[in-house]
Amino acid sequence: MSKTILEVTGLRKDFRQFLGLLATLTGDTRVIPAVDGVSFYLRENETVGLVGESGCGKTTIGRTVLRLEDPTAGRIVFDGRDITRLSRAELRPLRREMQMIFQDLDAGLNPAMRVRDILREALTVYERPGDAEVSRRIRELLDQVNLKESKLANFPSELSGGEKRRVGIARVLAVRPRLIVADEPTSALDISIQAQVVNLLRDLQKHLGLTYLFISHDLPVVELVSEKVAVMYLGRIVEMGLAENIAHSPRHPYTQILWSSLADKQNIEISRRVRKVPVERERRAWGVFDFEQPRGGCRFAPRCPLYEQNGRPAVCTDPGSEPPLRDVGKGHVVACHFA
Amino acid sequence: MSAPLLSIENLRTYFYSRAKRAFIRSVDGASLSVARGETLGVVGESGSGKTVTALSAAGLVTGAPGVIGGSIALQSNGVARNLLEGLERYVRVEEKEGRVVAVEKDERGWRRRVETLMAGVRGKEIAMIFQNPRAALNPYSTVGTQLVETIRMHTGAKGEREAKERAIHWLERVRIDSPRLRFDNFPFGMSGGMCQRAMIAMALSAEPSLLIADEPTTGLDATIQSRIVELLAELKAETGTATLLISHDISVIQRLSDRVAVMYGGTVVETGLAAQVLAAEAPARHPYTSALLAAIPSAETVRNKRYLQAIEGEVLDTIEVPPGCRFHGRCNRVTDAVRERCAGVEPPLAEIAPGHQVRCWLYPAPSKAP
Amino acid sequence: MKLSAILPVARVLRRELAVTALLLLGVSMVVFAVLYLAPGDPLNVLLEGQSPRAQTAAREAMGVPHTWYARYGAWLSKVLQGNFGNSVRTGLPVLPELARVGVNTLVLTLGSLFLTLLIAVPIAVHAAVNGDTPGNTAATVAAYVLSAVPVFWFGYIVVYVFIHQFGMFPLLSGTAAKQPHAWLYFLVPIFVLGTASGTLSELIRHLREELSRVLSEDYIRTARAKGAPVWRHAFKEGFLIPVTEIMSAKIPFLLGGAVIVEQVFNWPGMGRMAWQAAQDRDFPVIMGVALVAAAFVRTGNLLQRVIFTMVNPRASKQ
Amino acid sequence: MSTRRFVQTQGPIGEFSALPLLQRAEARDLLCAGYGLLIVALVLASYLMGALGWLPHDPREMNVGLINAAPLTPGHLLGTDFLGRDLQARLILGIQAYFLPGLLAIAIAVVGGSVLGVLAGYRGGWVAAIITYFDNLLDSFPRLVLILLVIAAFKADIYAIMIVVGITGMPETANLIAGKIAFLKQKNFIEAAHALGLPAHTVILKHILWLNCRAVLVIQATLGMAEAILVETSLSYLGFGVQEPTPSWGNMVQAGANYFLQGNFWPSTAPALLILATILGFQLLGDGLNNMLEGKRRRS
Repeated sequence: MSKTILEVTGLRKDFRQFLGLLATLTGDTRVIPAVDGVSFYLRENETVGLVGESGCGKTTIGRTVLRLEDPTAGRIVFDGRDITRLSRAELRPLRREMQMIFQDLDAGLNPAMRVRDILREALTVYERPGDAEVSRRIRELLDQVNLKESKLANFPSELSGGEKRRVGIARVLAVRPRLIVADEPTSALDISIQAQVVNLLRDLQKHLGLTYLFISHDLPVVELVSEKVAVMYLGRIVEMGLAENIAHSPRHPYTQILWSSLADKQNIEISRRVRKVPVERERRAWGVFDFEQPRGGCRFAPRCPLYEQNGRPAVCTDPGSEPPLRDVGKGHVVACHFA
Repeated sequence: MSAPLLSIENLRTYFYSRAKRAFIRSVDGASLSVARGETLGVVGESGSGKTVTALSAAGLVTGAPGVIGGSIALQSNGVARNLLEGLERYVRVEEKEGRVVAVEKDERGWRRRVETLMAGVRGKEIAMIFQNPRAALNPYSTVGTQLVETIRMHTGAKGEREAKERAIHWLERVRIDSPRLRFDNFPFGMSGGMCQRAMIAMALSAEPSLLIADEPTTGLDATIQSRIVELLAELKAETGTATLLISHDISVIQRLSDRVAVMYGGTVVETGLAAQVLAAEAPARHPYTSALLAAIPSAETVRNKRYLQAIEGEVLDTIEVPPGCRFHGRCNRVTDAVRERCAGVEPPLAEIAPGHQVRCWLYPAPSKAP
Repeated sequence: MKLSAILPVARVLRRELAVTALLLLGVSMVVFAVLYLAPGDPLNVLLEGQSPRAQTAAREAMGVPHTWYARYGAWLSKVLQGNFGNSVRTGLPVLPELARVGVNTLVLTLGSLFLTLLIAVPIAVHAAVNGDTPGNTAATVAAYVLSAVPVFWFGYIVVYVFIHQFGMFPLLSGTAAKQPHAWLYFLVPIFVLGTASGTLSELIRHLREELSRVLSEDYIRTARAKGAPVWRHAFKEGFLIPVTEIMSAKIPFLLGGAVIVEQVFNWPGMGRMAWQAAQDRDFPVIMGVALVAAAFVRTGNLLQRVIFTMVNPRASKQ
Repeated sequence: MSTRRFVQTQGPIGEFSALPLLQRAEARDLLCAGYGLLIVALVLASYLMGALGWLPHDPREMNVGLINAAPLTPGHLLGTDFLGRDLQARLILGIQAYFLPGLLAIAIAVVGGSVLGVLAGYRGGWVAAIITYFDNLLDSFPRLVLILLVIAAFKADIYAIMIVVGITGMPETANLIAGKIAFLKQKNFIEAAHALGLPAHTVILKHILWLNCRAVLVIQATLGMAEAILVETSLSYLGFGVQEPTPSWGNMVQAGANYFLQGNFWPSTAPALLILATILGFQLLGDGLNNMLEGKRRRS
């Protein structure tokens, strides 16, 4: 059984929004809970998928776990060491082993540096290899991400989307990480290039024994690459379990909606003539809302079809009884009173 | 088959990269047409020229040199008008071995010409919705005012109150919650999905004969995306407006299009009925279209954790266009019989079945019946 | 303006007023610091030869507080009551003098600002809409050259032309008013400062950049797609805001230029007063001019902020 | 007919990086920058000549017989001033008045501005708020009025004045640097550098300041010199800063004023034209470089 490389318990992260220019002095701010008590663990050489609509806090979790943001509360244990409150200096050697691939294709690429210099700098962050060793390692990195040698002389602005992502990955591999948080690695790419990057990430995991925290709203890709999937809604995990169960026998109404909108997209077979029938009354219920701030209790209640069907039961909106994540068998957990 | 509502013939729209002193051949001889009441889905990856084609049709291309060739015929109340009529008086193109090597264009003269050509067409006959809706709405005036502006310009409802009522009616039709309240909202106070609904209302309120939708769902969340697609399907059924739908998301194209055009490297490589071209198993299909469909993680691939069928190589950057077929570099169905032609000569768009055209040497035009 | 828009604007207005007050307080501190640190402060001049101990004793006797903040407090309260002290040279109270003279400088500054805009706006708008044409490139180059011209030399040229054209040195210490071309003399300094104040090229570049940025925004493309007049949509962000922004940003430069132009034309304004005060090291006057000038600048900035808040709905919601 | 011609280069388009900067820049910007560089070279050369005393004539030597001689009189290429002193020598010497002080002003504005810019951009939050306040405070004063205040208080010489010019120049540089950092932050660049483990000083000094901001700093330096010349010449025109008989272009224009009004333009015009040419040179160099290196948008 592979070792647990990362364990997160009760993670909370609030953002303070300063209201007005003088707010920094007078301190009148609005607290926005981006992550509201999240716990999960990652085992070595395994991938956990984190899905949810934009604004659900999945990116914030990724950044907080790597201590790019300081958590408000909770514990982060990496490879057996509690890194929640480590200082920057203590963190630095550990930071080598946990890296991040950012959603923005230009994230790690200084617009004023050529690809060769970007990779050389990454190789010399933690070690002082000689020039021969550096060029050998650069060639090795290029092979790992199958990038042509001629690209070394280019500036980032001269690369295509796929090439930028591959240089980004090579730059991260240069420091030999063990855990990679991949934040929407494929969403900015075209379909054919997405497929290349997904295959590349899976190959790297196999050859280098990497562990991924794979954050994305692209459900089929997440299901494909992840052993375990956690579904996020407004800062909390509402359901978590093996990828197949989440995709094919989801228990939480929100997961069902997510995957059903995916099914809509994929059902090529349903010929469009048949669907002339007006949209069913039931789906209309959760029709058009965007994120209404939950008043208390289950945060999904305002959009939840179960809540509508069961005649808006009080337990869902009673502030005291936010549904906890309870086990429904084989490690599958769900946070809903009626699931 | 009545004459198509919009017919684009051999459209050529170039831009110029000062850094490399070379042409960016965004649209390099694209031809496609939309019949009245039909939805043509244009699918392609970034750099395939699909958005520039749409902008050229609406006369909204701003870069230099811009539109340099081709014709765009629009049927408006029975009369076919060429929206690029007189282009040759403003543009001179020099070609060498079939490739454009120099362009001379009177840009300001042509820009004035487009204004006169498109008067009464842009906004009235052809309406357009764009990709990031919140940026596409005027941040300095309320959604209602912008909607009323369109209605008073393009419909009979000239009066302030009458136009406002019609605007609110449209906000209801696009399922915006509490439309009377949203009427006075500013775009920054509304979500992406909400803004896109307002854009759709604004476009359709002018009762156009053609709606151009440029990546209407990109950038929205999956759940909101599927609702916008449903809304477009509903409104299309009700109003019968012809739609030119542009998207890189094949599932959106599948769900809304009657016919489909696949673009690659600035040209149309395949057109045909959506059911025909995008069906799971199609007898004859352009290698790029098949590869594109295969690259999408299907339920079956996902369940068996198999590798995705990626298309190797990079998306064609339309600065350095190779001779011969544009997809040749990445094509996995090149046979020895056609390899030499694929590399040397660009295949024509041949009609291999009624209404189904493919630009590939594997499917040459059936020899003319004797 | 619907009532609903007034309320948030009032709230933001209060915030801007607070910021302006804070800044003016900062201005007073800077001015006081310069004077306080100055070796030549009036008391020092009088007590030059005395030993330090004697000096502090004398100061005490005259009830001058020791600690700097106490002196600052005293000074500030006097300033707030309008007592800027008396001019060392003329002995007259500074503020009324400044008030009388300040109007001339205000007219000169705003007049030249208006003239600079009159020249810059057409060039910038034409360049933003039509791109680089031979016409507006030439105009822009001319603007660059004009901005680099030393304003005093340009003044001489204008004065020389005047002597030959009208045989009269303009504004001979204010008596010119009775001459037949009086109003013309009045415009001359405004014309000089307006064209050669060095801000012309800045204005053109700022307005042109802002307008062309806005013209390439998505919502303008939507306006064109709708067939709506582009100007109706681009006016607020593309023209109104950049113009007010650059106006409020350039007021300090024009006030500086005014000092020189007033010198060349001996135009009775604050600038000349400041020059005179610097010559005679007349602290109260130069201090008064600095405070009033800074007040001009802050007022201009406040006006710009108000216009920005009224126009930009997002700003008033914050 | 505003026809524009676009030509495709022959042969394969280099797969390597784009054409070198000089071939890529627009002719207009090359022209501006070229003229600017010429002026900078001339000023530098003249400054050295002045400093080392290699002057065509002894600037102090008066020649009563040859007052206000026209240019090209034998022995005096540019003629003489109202005391018969050689104009050319005095004009060259006039550069001493602003060159070193100007460099001091630039140093303060650029270095100080960078520090404030990095603090505001990098730290953000209340640090940015304080720096913005400081910027607005400095911008509240018309520069010349502030200088007159300092002159009145400290009987300041040109170096003290240039310190004031430097300080008042800091906000502009600070805003540009903070803007650049905001742009890099928006693309998560800075966070990615930290995530990799690059120490803060590398990120700031190498990535932000050296690689991404050096162009902005060079441009600010050239525009800063133009400002310094404007201030110095205006002040010496007003009778502050460098006094007679030490030559400064400002006081030379002032000295020639009365003659100008009687029709002898040259004594005032010569220094004025030099002021015009030099300020124009530095400004065009700044703008030319900016359009080439930074693309159109620079000023906030």
